[in-house]
Amino acid sequence: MVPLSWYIILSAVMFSIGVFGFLARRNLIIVFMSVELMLNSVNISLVAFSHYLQSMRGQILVFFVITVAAAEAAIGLAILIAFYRNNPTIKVDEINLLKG
Amino acid sequence: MKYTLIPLLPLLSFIINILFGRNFIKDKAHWIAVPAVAGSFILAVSAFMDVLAGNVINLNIYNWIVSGDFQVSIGFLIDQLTAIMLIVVTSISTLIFIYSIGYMHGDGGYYRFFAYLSLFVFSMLMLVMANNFLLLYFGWEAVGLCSYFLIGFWFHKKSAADAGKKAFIVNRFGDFGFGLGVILVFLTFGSLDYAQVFGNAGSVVGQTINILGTDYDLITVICLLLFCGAVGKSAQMPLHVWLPDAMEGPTPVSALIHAATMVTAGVFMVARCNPLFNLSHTAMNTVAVVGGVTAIFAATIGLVQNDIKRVIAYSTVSQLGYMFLALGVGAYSAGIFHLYTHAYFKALLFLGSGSVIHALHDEQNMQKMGGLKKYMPVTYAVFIIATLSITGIPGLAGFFSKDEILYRAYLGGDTGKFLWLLGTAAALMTSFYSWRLIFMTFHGKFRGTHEQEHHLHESPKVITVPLMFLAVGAIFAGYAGIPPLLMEHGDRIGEFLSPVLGHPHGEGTHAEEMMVMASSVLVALAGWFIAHKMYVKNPELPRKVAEMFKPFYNLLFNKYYVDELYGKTIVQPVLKISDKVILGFFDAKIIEGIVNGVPNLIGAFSRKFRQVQTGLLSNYGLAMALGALAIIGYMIFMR
Amino acid sequence: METANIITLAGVRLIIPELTMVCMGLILLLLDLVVKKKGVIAAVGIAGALVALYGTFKLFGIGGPQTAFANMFVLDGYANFFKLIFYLNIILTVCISLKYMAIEKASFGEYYALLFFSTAGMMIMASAADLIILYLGLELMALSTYILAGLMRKQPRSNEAALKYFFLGAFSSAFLLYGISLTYGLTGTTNLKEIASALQALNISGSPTVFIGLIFLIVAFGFKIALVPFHMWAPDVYEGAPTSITAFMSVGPKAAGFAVLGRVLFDAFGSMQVQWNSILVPLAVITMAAGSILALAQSNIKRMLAYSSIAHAGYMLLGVIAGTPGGLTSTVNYLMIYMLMNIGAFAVIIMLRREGFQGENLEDYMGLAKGHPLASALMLIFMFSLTGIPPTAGFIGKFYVFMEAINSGYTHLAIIAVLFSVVSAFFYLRVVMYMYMKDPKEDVVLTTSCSMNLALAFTAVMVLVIGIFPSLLLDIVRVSILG
Amino acid sequence: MENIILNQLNYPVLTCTVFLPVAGALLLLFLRGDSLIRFTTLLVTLATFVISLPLLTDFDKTTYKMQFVEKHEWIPSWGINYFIGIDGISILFIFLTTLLSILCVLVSWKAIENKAKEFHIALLTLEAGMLGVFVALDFFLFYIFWEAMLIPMFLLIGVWGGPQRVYAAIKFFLYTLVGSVLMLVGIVVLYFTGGNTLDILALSALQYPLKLQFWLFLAFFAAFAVKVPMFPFHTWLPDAHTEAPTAGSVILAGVLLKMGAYGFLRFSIPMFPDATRLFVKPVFILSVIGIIYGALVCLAQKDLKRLIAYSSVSHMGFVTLGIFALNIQGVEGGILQMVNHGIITGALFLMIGIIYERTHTREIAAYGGFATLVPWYAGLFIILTFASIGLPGTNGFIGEFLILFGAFKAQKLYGVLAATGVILGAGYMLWLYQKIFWERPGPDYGPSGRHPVRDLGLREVVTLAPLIALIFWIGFYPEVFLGYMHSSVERLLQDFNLSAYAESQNLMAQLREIF
Repeated sequence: MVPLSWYIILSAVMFSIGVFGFLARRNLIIVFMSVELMLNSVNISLVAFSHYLQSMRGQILVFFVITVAAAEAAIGLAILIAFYRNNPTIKVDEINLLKG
Repeated sequence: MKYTLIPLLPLLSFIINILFGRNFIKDKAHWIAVPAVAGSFILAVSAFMDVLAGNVINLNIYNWIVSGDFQVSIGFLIDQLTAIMLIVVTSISTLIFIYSIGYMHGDGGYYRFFAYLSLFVFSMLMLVMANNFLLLYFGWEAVGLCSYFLIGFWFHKKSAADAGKKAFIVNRFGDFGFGLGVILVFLTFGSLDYAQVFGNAGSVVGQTINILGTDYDLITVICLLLFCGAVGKSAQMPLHVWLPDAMEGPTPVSALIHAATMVTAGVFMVARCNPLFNLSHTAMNTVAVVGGVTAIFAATIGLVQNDIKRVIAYSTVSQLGYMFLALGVGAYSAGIFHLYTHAYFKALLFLGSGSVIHALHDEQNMQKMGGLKKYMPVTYAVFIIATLSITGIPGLAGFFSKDEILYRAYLGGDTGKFLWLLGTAAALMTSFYSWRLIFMTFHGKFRGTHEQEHHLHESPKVITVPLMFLAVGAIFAGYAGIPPLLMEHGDRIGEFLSPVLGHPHGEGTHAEEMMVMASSVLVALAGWFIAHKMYVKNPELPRKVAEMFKPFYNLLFNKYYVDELYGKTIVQPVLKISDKVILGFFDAKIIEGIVNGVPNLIGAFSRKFRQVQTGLLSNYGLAMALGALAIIGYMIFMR
Repeated sequence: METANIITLAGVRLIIPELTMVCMGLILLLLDLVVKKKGVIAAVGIAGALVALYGTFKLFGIGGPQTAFANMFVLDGYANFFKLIFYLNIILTVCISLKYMAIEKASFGEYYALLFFSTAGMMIMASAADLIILYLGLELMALSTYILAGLMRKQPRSNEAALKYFFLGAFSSAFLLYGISLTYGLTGTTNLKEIASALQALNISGSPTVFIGLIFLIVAFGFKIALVPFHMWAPDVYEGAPTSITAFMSVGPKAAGFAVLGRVLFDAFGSMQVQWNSILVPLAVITMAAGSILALAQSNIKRMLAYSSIAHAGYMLLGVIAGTPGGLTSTVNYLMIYMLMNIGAFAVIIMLRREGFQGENLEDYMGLAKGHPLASALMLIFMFSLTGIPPTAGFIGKFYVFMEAINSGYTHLAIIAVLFSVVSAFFYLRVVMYMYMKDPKEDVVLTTSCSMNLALAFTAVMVLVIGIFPSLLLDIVRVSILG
Repeated sequence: MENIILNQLNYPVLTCTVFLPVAGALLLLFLRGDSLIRFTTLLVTLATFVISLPLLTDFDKTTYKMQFVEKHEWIPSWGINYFIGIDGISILFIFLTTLLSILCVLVSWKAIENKAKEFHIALLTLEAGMLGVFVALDFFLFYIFWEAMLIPMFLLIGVWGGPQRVYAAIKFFLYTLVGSVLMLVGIVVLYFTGGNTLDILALSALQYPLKLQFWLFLAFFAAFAVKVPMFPFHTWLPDAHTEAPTAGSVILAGVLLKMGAYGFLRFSIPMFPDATRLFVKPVFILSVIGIIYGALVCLAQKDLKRLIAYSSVSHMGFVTLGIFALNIQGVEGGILQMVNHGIITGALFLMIGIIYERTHTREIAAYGGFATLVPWYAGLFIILTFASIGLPGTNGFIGEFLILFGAFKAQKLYGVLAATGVILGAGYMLWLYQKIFWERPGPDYGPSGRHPVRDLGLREVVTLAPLIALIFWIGFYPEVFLGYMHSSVERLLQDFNLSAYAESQNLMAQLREIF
């Protein structure tokens, strides 16, 4: 069977990809997806752990994460739309009204 | 109480005059001042009588400063020395006060003048009556203060203002040493009280003090420090520069402060400390040499000056030199004796010149005088008397005291002989410039403007009467100390002072004494002869002589360029450094630079680093990620 | 057996305050449909908050830490005191919001509801004894604040603030989760106490994976309390968000962040103090430095206060670094005081806001003292309090923190801190300078309301009273945290 | 505690003295109308002065102990008490503060038009702060007053000051703050080493290891040296003095500068005797530099107020010199000189303020011949001039002489060097006097000039009279003030000499122990 370390590595890689996406991509939507990717990488590791530890807590947390992520998505997109109304762009590097 | 009143009366007069003079008393000021000082004269006489009766008064009034083991009181010591000084100070003051009524008549600051003068008398009396060093120092500084006020009395004249300031600051140089001396005295003797200090004087012989690694004889150091004060106050070299300028003050001031009393404070102080000085050969010699050199040095300058008061001023410096010479060779009584006689004839000279200046409406240049004798006979007469007296013509006051000094010097070993030569040479010059003064002023024909000539007149009684009184003094004051040679036990003043000042050591033969006496008389006559030749017989001669020794003449005429020297080496550099270097560079650039630099630097940082905050989401995320990474790296690295 | 007491009345009793707050949120939402006058809503809200406060006090009376829901939820003095801060925070915020939100044309009912939800989140965080609860509370707080930050829909700055806050917040919570998962994986539990014991039992305090988990947690909390370098959202969001929310945010989430930070570091990772201290010390230093220095160059007062709040986070951290219960106490104490003076300062800023006048630039404060001596006097008090000059509460806060830091041997840190507090003094003074030492450009009109005045009076008085009689506060803090 | 005497009066005299001004300030909040405010403030300051008089009369000069002590629990959890009392060292400053405050109100009567209310509130709070510093016997209390004082002073300078006021105010605030916060750290360290107490007397009774003493001394030195100010830390002073309104300058020169030196006496010397021994030389050097440096700068000054400000640097150099001479004469001289400087320089600033109101210039060159225009003014000024020069008969002499005596006793060389300051002092003060009052008056200020100057008015004379009186009183009978300090100073030095630790080892050994 697959050893735990693989899952961990997988989740680590996914998390890193997520981080990279968050930092590198210029499209807000994709940036947001990267965040989701990070969350899911965490979910993987959580599930893996909970399986290997034979404890439910991990999976419970996963459910919560998924739920929260959904809420987050809703709010995030709402904010994004509100933003888009006033200045129609989703390019990360065009959003620097506030700085310094 | 009686003794306390002596200084208190003048102080009272000062307070009243200064507070109410301006609005109420105005030109009635002398109605307060003269009685006050006269009163203290009477009290002084009675004090003198008490001392004569043989009881020395030493009373402490109250503790002035108490700090730990340091204790000093305000108290009076009236012994023979003080008694003499009291008489000199109060008597001359009284006369000069009266004189001033006429001389200062109509001056805007009439009340101020009498106020300051009274304050001076108070201070001077405190100085001579003090029974400890600190109170002496008090009087010392206070008379300096008054001299500052009175020199700068006509303060709207820049020269007067400068002179006043100069006098005070130059004196500060001396007092700097004096003050340290006082401190050292306490640290050595654990007291500042004359009685205790002089009592234990012997106990510290041989002790040394370590200054910057080298050991010096303690007593010598103390004496020299104290002597610094004397040098400043009595205008000895090298601090003599302030006295000639002090002539900016009204003439009565010059007479009272810068001839008769204040400038002799140094002499008084050294005489007062004779128990200390006696213990240090070095100090004594220093005093003697400084005195001798100053005597001749000032006399040479006096030869060529044209300002009538400056001539007398230099003569004063020179005479003070004599006094120190006397002190230096251990003839304290002689020194005090000369102080006492000098007070009269020098005051007389000043007041006389004052009367002249008054007559010529503040003309002081002798080149513009001449032939005054027919206009102001009284002044002329007293001038002659004073000059005879100062030049040491037998029978007048100056003769006795000066002769005593020269004789004592002569007996004082090799240095003594040398000093005697200096003294005699100085005597020659003294006689010369004194007569030169007379001839230029009173003989020949008048060289001033016509309207001056038109107003020429003898001064009023209120001026001439004090002159006459002083003239009497200038003649007879000397009979207090007739040399034994001429009269057994003639030296009454010496005897009188001996309890305080002891007897001068060294005895000479009659022959020697004769020789000294004769020589001094001889040079006096020689001085008259030369002066007469140059200024009466053929008035062209002076210029010729001046031409002949041009550089030397200029050197003398410019007072050896001492003022210029000080200006170049001390005054300017200090001012320049403090302006350009300290204030301009160090304070403004370095210190301020640091104080303002640090904040500016931080501000610059701030402006620079705020650009890190680009406002871009990804950069913010990057910062976080890098931060996390950095911490992880740091932790791994740590282990 | 475990399932038996998961939900008991005893347990429910402990979360009454949280429930109250949530219910209040819902009630306000409904109320908003029927009542148009926002004043009423606010009043009801405040009443609710007071009820919750009362509840907390009752529970406070029980004494001794209590746990519920399988030790996931703990109610101890620590939690209760934080809740006290949160109540005051929300009440004051509501007080200063009323007129302001109207001016901003963003006076929606949900504004108040969201304030309550967010506060409920904070309260849950404060009581969380389990990483799961912690996460939920944190998200509840965060999600509501995202919206609040962006509530001024019409204003680009507000939008951008919300956007940035949201994205970075999500980013950070991902870190949090990753940290949680690692910890969970290594210790096999999410309960803080059990984590501690597991670290002991398995003796893995040294393992790098645990570090990384811990570090990720610290990163996430650091984000909430705006530690450098996780602070970058703060200036932008503070500047863009509605001022009342800025006030709310500058205290609430920060306090909650500290609550969980303290809880996690002390309860769970107490055995790794050496390690997490060696992380926090440099963080504290750069936080104080960046906060104090960057604030110097700001011309927008909200932004300036944002940086100042970053700097203050640095000072507060000293207490945690001290690593003793006393240290934690000093931090909590500081938070309470900071809440008072900071909201006070923002209240004054809000007063300057009026139709067509932002009143956010320092220049707008020129010569304020001429026209409005009282307002400027209050601002003066708050500014000096933020600087930490006695006799204001700010000094007490700083003093206590430095005291604890020095007590645990961090004297050098204290010296750095005081020096930076001097630097920070400069920009606080600048506000005073503008108010008192410059001449007014145009006369400023202040928009006041009685609720606003109440809030100002309360904060100002408290700042002074605590400054002069610190015991009033200290005793409460110490009793609640040191027991 | 055996070394305190609980308040021997039947009412809390110190508390009243300290907090009456605060009450007054609060009262002012509710008053309208400038003249009413002025009168109230005057009354309050007068009342404070009167209340503080029993301190002088009922003070027991025979004991070194703290007197009029009040001690109440304040912050029990930190073991901090409301603990106040005075001894022979602090009592004089109470007197000085209460007196000068009255004069400050008087001198501001006409000078302050705008924001009069705020001004007087600031003035009163400032007075309270200063009084508090001198009575506090608990470090926490002390520090609170010490810092709280900065706020009103900052406002006084910044709001009612001259053209450069903002710069000066912020400089003053930050500069002093840097020093104070370092002291704060020191205080906290003391708190823990002293067994969780900030009771100054208790802390003074303890012995600390040399290393600790060394660093603590430095921490406190930072605060005190800036306040004094000692030589390299002085540049806030000229700006603050020059820009502050007259009242501000008077308070600054009169009281604020004294706090540094007071701190040395109250804390540094008794608590860190061994470190003090180490620092005597450096402090001496700095003091002497300060004396001469300040004087030289004065010689080059063009600005009236700046000149007096720099002269303060010089005079305070004397004070620190005396204090660190660590013998009775030096210390007593130092304390007395602080009072003197407060009186003289305070009065000088009053004078400058008075003349500034007439001429509106501080340019020395713009003056001249004023002795003829304003004779009474000139008369008072000359008194102050000679007092600050240290002429015998004025208070300046007593202080300076004792200090020089002490310094000479302790370290001959420095005594001599410091004495040169006396010469320079005469130099710049007389130069100043000549430039302002002597020679011919300029056209502007004459009776027919553009703005003719009038002589002192009654209010101004009343303002100055007490100071002038004190100058001579102390000058001729210093015991009135010295008497208070004898036993306290003796005790201070006794305790200091008891800690003979440092004597035993040579410098290198100590340094090795420190680093």
